Amino acid sequence: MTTLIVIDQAPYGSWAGREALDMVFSLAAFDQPAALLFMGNGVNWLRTAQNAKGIGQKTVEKNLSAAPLFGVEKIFAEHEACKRFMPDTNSRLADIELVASVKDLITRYDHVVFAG
Amino acid sequence: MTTLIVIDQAPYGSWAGREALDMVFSLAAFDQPAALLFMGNGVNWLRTAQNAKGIGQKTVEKNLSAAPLFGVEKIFAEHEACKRFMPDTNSRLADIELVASVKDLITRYDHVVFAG
Amino acid sequence: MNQSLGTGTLHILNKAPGHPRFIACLSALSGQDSLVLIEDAVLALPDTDTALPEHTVALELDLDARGLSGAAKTDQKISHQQLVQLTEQHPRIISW
Amino acid sequence: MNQSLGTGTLHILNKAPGHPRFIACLSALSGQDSLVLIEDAVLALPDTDTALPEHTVALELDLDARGLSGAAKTDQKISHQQLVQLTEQHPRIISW
Amino acid sequence: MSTKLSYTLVITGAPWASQAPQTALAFARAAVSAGHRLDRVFLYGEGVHLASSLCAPPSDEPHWPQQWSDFLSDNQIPGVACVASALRRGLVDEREQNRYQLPAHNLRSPFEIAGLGEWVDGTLKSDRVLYFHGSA
Amino acid sequence: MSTKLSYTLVITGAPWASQAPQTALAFARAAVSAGHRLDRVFLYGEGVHLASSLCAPPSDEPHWPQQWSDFLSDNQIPGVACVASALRRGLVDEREQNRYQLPAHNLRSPFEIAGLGEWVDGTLKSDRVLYFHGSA
Repeated sequence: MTTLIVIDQAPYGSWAGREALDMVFSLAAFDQPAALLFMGNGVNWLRTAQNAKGIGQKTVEKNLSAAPLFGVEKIFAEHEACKRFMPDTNSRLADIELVASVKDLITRYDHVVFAG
Repeated sequence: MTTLIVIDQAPYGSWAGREALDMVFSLAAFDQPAALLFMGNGVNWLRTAQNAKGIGQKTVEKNLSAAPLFGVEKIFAEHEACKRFMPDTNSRLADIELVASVKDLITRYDHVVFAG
Repeated sequence: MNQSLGTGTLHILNKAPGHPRFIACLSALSGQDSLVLIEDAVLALPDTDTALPEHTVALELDLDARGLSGAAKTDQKISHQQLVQLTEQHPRIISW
Repeated sequence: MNQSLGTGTLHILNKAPGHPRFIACLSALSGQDSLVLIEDAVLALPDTDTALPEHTVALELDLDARGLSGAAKTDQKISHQQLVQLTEQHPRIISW
Repeated sequence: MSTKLSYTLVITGAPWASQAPQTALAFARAAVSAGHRLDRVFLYGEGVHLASSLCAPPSDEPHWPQQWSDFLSDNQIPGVACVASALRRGLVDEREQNRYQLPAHNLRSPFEIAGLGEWVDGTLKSDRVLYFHGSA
Repeated sequence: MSTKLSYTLVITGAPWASQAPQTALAFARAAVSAGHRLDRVFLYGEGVHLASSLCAPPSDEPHWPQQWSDFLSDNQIPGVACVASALRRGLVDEREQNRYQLPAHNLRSPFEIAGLGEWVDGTLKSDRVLYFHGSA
């Protein structure tokens, strides 16, 4: 049973992405194969140098960098959306696998889940 | 002081439109000049023959037809969105004033308000 | 109902046309996939700006609520009972 | 900050690019209007698909949160204090 | 088509903000009447508001939390609200009330509060997991 | 720019679903420190969840309902939750609890419950009315 958790909403403005992350960590904690896909506005999670202290939130970049440690197998990002929001590759977090086709990727997982 | 309440979300799937309607009725109840504008997906409020009984809701068409009685001065709808969703004019409620330019309309009101 | 159904993934879509996830869902459909429109997504049927795939059905009660009984062909409308049947027939389901 | 401001309506936008209301807001701006991007709307600055009007500013703390300190020119960034000043100067304000 | 399946339903949209609880209830009723088993209903994110005991909608409107709790009780189906979502959003049972020294509790019976492990269990054991999201 | 203005703030986005309560609080603090008067803060739609007394976020996260009620109390600003929005969504004070025979009340002090007339009053009497919506 493999699960792909999809985040398509921007960070900070809503809580759905954080709750998606809790889902993927939960699967990993129970030793279930799980991966993350950022698509659309969701790719903005992957920008470097985030600092959410001023708006009273925790920076999501830190949550995300913990993903491999917690057993999340892979972090994918939609290539098209990355080019749109982060054309400069230096502004993207490392160890992200870009995918050209979301359509193809989602067929490779038993479960494809949005958090909200 | 004139107020334009704007509804840009489809009926039934969310509650925001109903709460917008409560706002416009409230203004009218306090004898404040108020009008409604339906734009984007919100124009789907204006279709005839709605019947929401099967999904356990009250049909919004009835709420809306009460608007003139309660003193709501005018109901506007974005022409472009009406053509998109209701090309057949028979499927639209009567007594709606179509507007070609939302941009122009909103400059005519002191307050322009979304409910959510 | 059955002739308008594919054998791939069952996609259940509840977002109104124009919502980013509505757009993402339509472009993620493969040829043999089936699409079920529920809630605000049934507005895709009258929407002249949306091109729907061949294997598309819509929840009848959501159509009725929105005044769209006449906007769908008979074999495009399904009951909640039929939606349950579709989930029996499709092991892979994505709720958008 | 002030040189990038118009004298018409003040539009405050918090939706992410692609949201139907984001699109509606941009097309409702008149020449002398000013646009303030807050929350998820600040993503319009790096978005290569969005063309922003001349009189646009963005909340600095929302930019910082999203790693976009460098995406805006200095005179495009405003504090909450400056947002309050903008609301003083504009009797007509629309929150999208 | 006589094979009976087991389902986990996940609701992430709140009543009076989305249509998710009502669509999920119509689906749940149809699934039960078709002879399927509902392993559990899991409330996540904004969906936890469905488990409030304090909603008082106008008397001529459907009461989604009450309809859901009646359905769960009648069919002996577990209803679970995710603890992390619930605590942030002000949905607590008596145990959480005491633990966090809150002035009251507002979890509607038969809903219970539990962790995401319940959801993981659903993805492992149920034949189908369906999600009912908000549409905004 | 020494003219002092009066403001009504309307919050329609819920905490932990939107950024609206936090943006509104930052704005409110800036307005007060600039010498302006806040006539009232009006919670509408999903925004009423900000007035819950039962939220218990993790201790290392900001507690928006508490920060808001502290701010309102410290500055003696009225905070009002719309009664129709609140009753549907399970936000009630002791009076509504008794009226609807509910098992508890969960309105956080100093928030009060009142009708949309308070909002109409704001649009008439305040120099500015600002709205803080959800972004989804």
